[in-house]
Amino acid sequence: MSDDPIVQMTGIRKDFTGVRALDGVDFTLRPGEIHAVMGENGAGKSTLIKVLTGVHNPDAGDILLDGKPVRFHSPGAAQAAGISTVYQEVNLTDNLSVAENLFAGREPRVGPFINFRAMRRKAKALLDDIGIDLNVAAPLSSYSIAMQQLVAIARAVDIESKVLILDEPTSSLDRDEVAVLLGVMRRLAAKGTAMVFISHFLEQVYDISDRMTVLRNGKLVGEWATADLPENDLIGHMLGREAATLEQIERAAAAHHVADEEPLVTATGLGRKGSIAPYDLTVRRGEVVGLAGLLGSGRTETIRLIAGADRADSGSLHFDGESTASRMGGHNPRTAAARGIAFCPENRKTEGLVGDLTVAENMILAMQAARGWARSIPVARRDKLVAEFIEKLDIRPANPDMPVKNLSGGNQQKVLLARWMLIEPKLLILDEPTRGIDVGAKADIQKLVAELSADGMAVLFVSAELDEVTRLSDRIAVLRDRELIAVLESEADMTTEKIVDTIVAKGGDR
Amino acid sequence: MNAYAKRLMWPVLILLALIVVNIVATGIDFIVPSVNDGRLGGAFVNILRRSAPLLLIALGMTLVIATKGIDLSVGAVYAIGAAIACQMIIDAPDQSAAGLIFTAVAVALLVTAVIGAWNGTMVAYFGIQPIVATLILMIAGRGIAQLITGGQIPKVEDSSPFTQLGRGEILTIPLPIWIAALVFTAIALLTRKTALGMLLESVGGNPEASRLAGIRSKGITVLVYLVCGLCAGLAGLIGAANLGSADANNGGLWIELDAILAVVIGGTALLGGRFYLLGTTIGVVIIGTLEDTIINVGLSSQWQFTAKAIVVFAVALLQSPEFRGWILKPFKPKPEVSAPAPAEEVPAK
Amino acid sequence: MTTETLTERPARSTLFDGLTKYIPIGATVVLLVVMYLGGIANFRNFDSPQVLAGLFIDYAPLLVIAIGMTFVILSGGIDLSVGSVMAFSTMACAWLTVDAGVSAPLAMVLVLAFGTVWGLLIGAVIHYFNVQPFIATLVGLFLFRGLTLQISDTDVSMREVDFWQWGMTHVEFGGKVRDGGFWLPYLSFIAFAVVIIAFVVLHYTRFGRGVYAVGGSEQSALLMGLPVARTKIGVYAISGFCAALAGVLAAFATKSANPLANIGAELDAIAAVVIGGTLLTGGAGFVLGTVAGVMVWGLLNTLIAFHGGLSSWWARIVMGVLLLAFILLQRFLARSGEKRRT
Amino acid sequence: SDDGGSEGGGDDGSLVIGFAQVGAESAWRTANSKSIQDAAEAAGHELKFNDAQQDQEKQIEAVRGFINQQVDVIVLAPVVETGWTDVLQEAEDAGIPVVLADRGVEAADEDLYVTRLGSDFAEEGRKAGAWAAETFADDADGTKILELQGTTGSAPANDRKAGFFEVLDAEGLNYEIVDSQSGNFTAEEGKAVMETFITTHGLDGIDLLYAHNDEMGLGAIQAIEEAGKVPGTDIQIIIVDGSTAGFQAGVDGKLNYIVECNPAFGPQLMEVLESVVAGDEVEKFTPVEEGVFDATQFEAELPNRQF
Ligand SMILES: Nc1ncnc2c1ncn2[C@@H]1O[C@H](COP(=O)(O)OP(=O)(O)OP(=O)(O)O)[C@@H](O)[C@H]1O
Ligand SMILES: Nc1ncnc2c1ncn2[C@@H]1O[C@H](COP(=O)(O)OP(=O)(O)OP(=O)(O)O)[C@@H](O)[C@H]1O
Ligand SMILES: [Mg+2]
Ligand SMILES: [Mg+2]
Repeated sequence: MSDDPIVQMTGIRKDFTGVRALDGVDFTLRPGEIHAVMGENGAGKSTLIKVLTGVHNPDAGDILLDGKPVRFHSPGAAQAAGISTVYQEVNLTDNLSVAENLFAGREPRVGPFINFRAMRRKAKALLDDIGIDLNVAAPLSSYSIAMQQLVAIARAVDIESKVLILDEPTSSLDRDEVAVLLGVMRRLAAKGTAMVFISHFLEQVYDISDRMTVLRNGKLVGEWATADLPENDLIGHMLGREAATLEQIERAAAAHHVADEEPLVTATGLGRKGSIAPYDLTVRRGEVVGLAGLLGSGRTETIRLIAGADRADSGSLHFDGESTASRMGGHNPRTAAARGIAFCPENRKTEGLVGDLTVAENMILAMQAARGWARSIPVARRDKLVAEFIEKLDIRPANPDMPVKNLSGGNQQKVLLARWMLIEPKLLILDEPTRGIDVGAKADIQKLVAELSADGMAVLFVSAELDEVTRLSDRIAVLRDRELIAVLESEADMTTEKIVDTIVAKGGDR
Repeated sequence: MNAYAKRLMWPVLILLALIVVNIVATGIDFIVPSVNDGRLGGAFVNILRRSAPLLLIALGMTLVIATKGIDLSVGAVYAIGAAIACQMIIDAPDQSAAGLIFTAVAVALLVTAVIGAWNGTMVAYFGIQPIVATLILMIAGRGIAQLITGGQIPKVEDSSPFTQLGRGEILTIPLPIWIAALVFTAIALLTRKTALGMLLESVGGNPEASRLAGIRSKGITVLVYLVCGLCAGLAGLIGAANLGSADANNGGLWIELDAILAVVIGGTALLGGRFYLLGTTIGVVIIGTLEDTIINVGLSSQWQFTAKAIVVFAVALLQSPEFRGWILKPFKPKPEVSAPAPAEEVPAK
Repeated sequence: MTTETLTERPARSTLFDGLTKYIPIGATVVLLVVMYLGGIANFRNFDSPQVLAGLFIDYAPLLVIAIGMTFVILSGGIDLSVGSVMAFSTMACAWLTVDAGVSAPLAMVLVLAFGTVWGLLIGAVIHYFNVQPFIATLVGLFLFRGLTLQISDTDVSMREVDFWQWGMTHVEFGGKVRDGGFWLPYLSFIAFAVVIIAFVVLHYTRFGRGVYAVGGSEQSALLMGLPVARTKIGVYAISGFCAALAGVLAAFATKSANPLANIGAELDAIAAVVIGGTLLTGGAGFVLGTVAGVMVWGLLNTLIAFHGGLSSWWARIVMGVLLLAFILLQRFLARSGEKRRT
Repeated sequence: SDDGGSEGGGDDGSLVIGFAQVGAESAWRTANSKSIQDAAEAAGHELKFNDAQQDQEKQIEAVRGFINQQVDVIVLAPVVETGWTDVLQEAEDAGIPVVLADRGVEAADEDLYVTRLGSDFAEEGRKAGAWAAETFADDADGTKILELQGTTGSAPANDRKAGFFEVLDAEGLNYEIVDSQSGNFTAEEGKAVMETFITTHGLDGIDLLYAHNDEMGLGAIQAIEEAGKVPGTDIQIIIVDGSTAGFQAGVDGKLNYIVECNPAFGPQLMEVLESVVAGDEVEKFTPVEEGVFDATQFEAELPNRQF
């Protein structure tokens, strides 16, 4: 490993209106190393990447590539100079096919014309290589976020470059995909590619990275060799406080008073053709039901029916003793909210937030919708509620009048959570609520879920992290192949392996 | 509020510039109101009075645009509103009967509201793109108006009180200005004192997220188009009353473009989301003043289009931060920045 | 578990996924055929091949601007200046060749270059200064109408310049019209050439796919490293060129320039593009859809003309109703197509 | 009337007529369309009517449509003068005679149509000019004129302006054009422009308002009244067209001179068409009968108005 840095950034400063996202940050990347950039939500990690790759212009500081000063004016220029990047939110064009996304801008050509056949063949080979099997001619929009994320990674990996940057590539991936990805990264590192890796999964970071740079509030905290920085110290550096204060979420077995209660939600034979096979599921007050399954197993579809986001075409749904007549369209997001069902969708950018509205407006949206347009929430009450939740969920910056699109991913997720907690729902449905959230915030959210359920709220939640599911759930519904195959009671000895076994075993049955 | 003021700064400056040009060309009388026959007049007041129909339409258009829509049919709806009222009045034996005038106005407004709701239904429930949905009525609407008038231009007697809608005054202020001010206030209250404004911006900003948040986005969309149709109908009534006649073919011709222009000059983006009623109003006055400016500085009719293009281009560019940055680059020192939030300020958990 | 079974296969066949995007254009084509057959059943001489050929004579300029508009709309923009640019181009042709004595081929090249440069300019303003396309091009709509009127406020004939005779030279197919044949002028072939080139560029070049990518999500296209600036400015340049070319075609078609020509042509073009299945939000649509859209637009007019019994206002109302029926049907077909998919 | 069993249109002497009308942009035009439609029906002919909405391309398309339909005769009211050569040639090749109505086409295409029936806009302008020159001949300090033009670039606007000033110059009238703007032939804009004229120039000393059509003139009259002046007295007014409303204003003393532009030439047109199809010799230009009216004649003429 040569010691001449391939990328060197010094004194980087970046200001957005009202926020200093980066303040004198230095960053050094050496050939063949995997370098993790760590920090809380909003610490400035993504901004650092964007400054490096020409998305943002730094307000101060220098960037050297191979010892020569550079200043890219667009990601295209950075890519041409040998830096390929997977940005945080999946940034592909989902109206185009998978193959086109993989090769956009570098399609195989015959003369000036694109050779679609060659492109599809290469795309197929490329995806096979990282172990996914998609119809490469289908539009990208027909695949889930996770699939799209894999496609984005495949694209970046295939642009054989000196530097590969992955900004939270694993946020919606399952452990197996993660394993494949890490394998690919090791292979590239061996070939001398330098990599920047950003992730909130400390496990993965420790598994793969050689060095770490830690940011906090836009400032550099320091750079360490991974081996020299114990996990607790890392968390301390990231959060700026002692790691000891981060209590682990106990599955406070508390064996909540759930067992004897009437079910709050009873789905009988609920299903939707082509998306999820009819299933039975009950959730009781104060109970947390987790959904586990592989990517595309239909977890999202399952909960969307209960949330009223999609219309079921078979079965029935009873909520709080009342039939929701789901097939007749009597069950939709509005009536669901009125009944006390809150739904945080998995794609916060397209389905969750209204980017141009402020943090405060996004928070009160559901509450306002429930009251109808004529009865505006009084300003004083609104300000009080918003301030309360900003503090409770530690949303940063704590500015209720900021457009929500300017918040970091993790903070956006919290805004979305706040929106639904405001209506004090009886059932809270969370689809991947901790995706892209830092350790601290994740602990906060998990704690919140535990507290809410202890207070008697029913929670249905989906997470790609089986650990999280096992830790939080009272019962676990396991899906495979768009079918609910088992509901496991979460005993004290519940492990992720048991879930995986269930999936594999049932799969083998067929 | 600050951002709001900033939005309005450039349109206001352009408007002031236009007013100054007019004052230089025709003297201070341009801006000073005079009283004629107990009615406020003078060049600028006349501009305001004549802008009333455009303002009404532009206000409705602002709401539609906030939902990421657009309404091309307003010009045709204007003609329909005017045609219905005038035709009903001239068909009656006594054109001055108060009951008749009231019914004619009510019927015209009702029909235009229904037309607006129809547009909204096409957009919200049939999922047709707004430009296309409203294009249909843009094409057919003038035909309907002509059908109502039989291709003629019905002329209401000057003595009919109906004409007061366009020519009358209350407390010396011309009635059209009152009506426009009233509608402005009503819409401002409706959107800002209730939650309608925020819900509109939400539907315009992200329809799917709004639906999942439980907002009745379809109902809101229909309502907004309905209001827009109603505004266009009211504008048609004022226009017809001012002239005492309804020209199905030319009444409000291309007013949709001017209305959209006014909305955008006022700072509302065509991509939906945030809307600015006050900005729209300033945009309307700019357009109204511009037309007079051309005459006042002695340019020929051929210049109407060119001058409009130049002013619109100036507003569009001045509103663009990128343009301002580019043009000011040579003069600008290092950008000043707000103080960074010190890391210590973060509350410990 | 091996890596092969990492993710689950979708439950349904994905064959249809690739076909969904063809539903709108398929619906358009089916309805086009229905309209044509309806015309034949109801009107004498409607079956003459010249009726169809006539669409490509009278609508050649509209076809060309609609093709340019397709690029712009696919990229997520809109171009309202095309009608005025077209009128200005025709007027400029007349002015250059009749008054300024420039040789006609040179005048044509100048006009085409002007259209392209205007497009580049307005594209740059839209991209670099972030001015909304609707407004930037609305400026063009007013500006060029004004400039056209300033060149001449009456119509100008350019019949004395031989060059302009070329465009309407007839090419006969299958004999005379009364013997069941039809004819097309050279200018129709120019329009066909534009269609073919546009088709190839849009569907088979990197630039063309970039247009779709930018229309799908400009932000993503930028982050994928695509040349967004070049693409966005490029589509307006193409549209400007097409508008200028349409102006030249109009010069060929009438050998005269009229300062009030093509008012509202931009709306006709947008309507044709949208009827052809292209989404105004960008990222989805086809060149051939636009061709079908222009044909629908033309055929609706032809049907009304053949009927001939409608007063001015009924003609407008019927046009609106036909358009409505068409759009609702298209919507219905597309929806049921989507349903079948799931 | 869909399939038109009009194949042998000539059998009973009834014709299939294709009529490419300019549009329906004014009451005058609507009256014109109605006159022709009524006359065709009265004469037992089948009229294929097409409204081009003031767009030449649409009109050319309509004429091609008539050729494809193989009508017996085509009536064209051209929206502009130039650009008709090819399509008129196509009609000739198809053996269909073309008659122009209302407006004309450029002289070079004279061989391609049989005859033109219509008004002469320049002549209308000259008529207006003649009256003005006579009325203000003794105006020592120069005649101050305001002009409300029709749609910028349209033939009636250009010709009515040109004819008017041609005569004023020829008669050597000492005049000054205080302002001249387009009111787009509509009352709405006529009124708005007049209001601006009034605030900019005042009305004192202005002698004459020349409006290119009724609607603009009537709009201007309102503006003058609202400014507290007496139209027709404080300022003399000439309008072109002569609709019922225009004459009514004349009777009320609000304007001083009307140059008629007669839309009701349907019956006259039918006669011309019949003789054209019959192969009779017809003159190249058949003028529509049109008069001029001054204050003494308004009252008597009012009942004769048809639109
Ligand atoms: N376009 C923008 N306009 C204004 N502020 C912005 C913008 N983009 C980012 N910020 C702000 O900059 C800060 C850093 O954001 P950044 O996205 O870099 O955080 P991050 O470390 O990547 O966080 P996460 O882990 O949540 O992705 C945040 O406070 C964010 O609100
Ligand atoms: N392997 C795959 N092949 C094809 N399509 C897939 C695959 N995985 C997911 N999809 C598509 O992605 C969409 C979303 O999948 P879905 O949300 O049901 O999965 P999920 O279990 O919720 O997974 P996630 O962990 O992404 O939430 C579905 O429409 C499905 O068709
Ligand atoms: Mg980030
Ligand atoms: Mg999911």
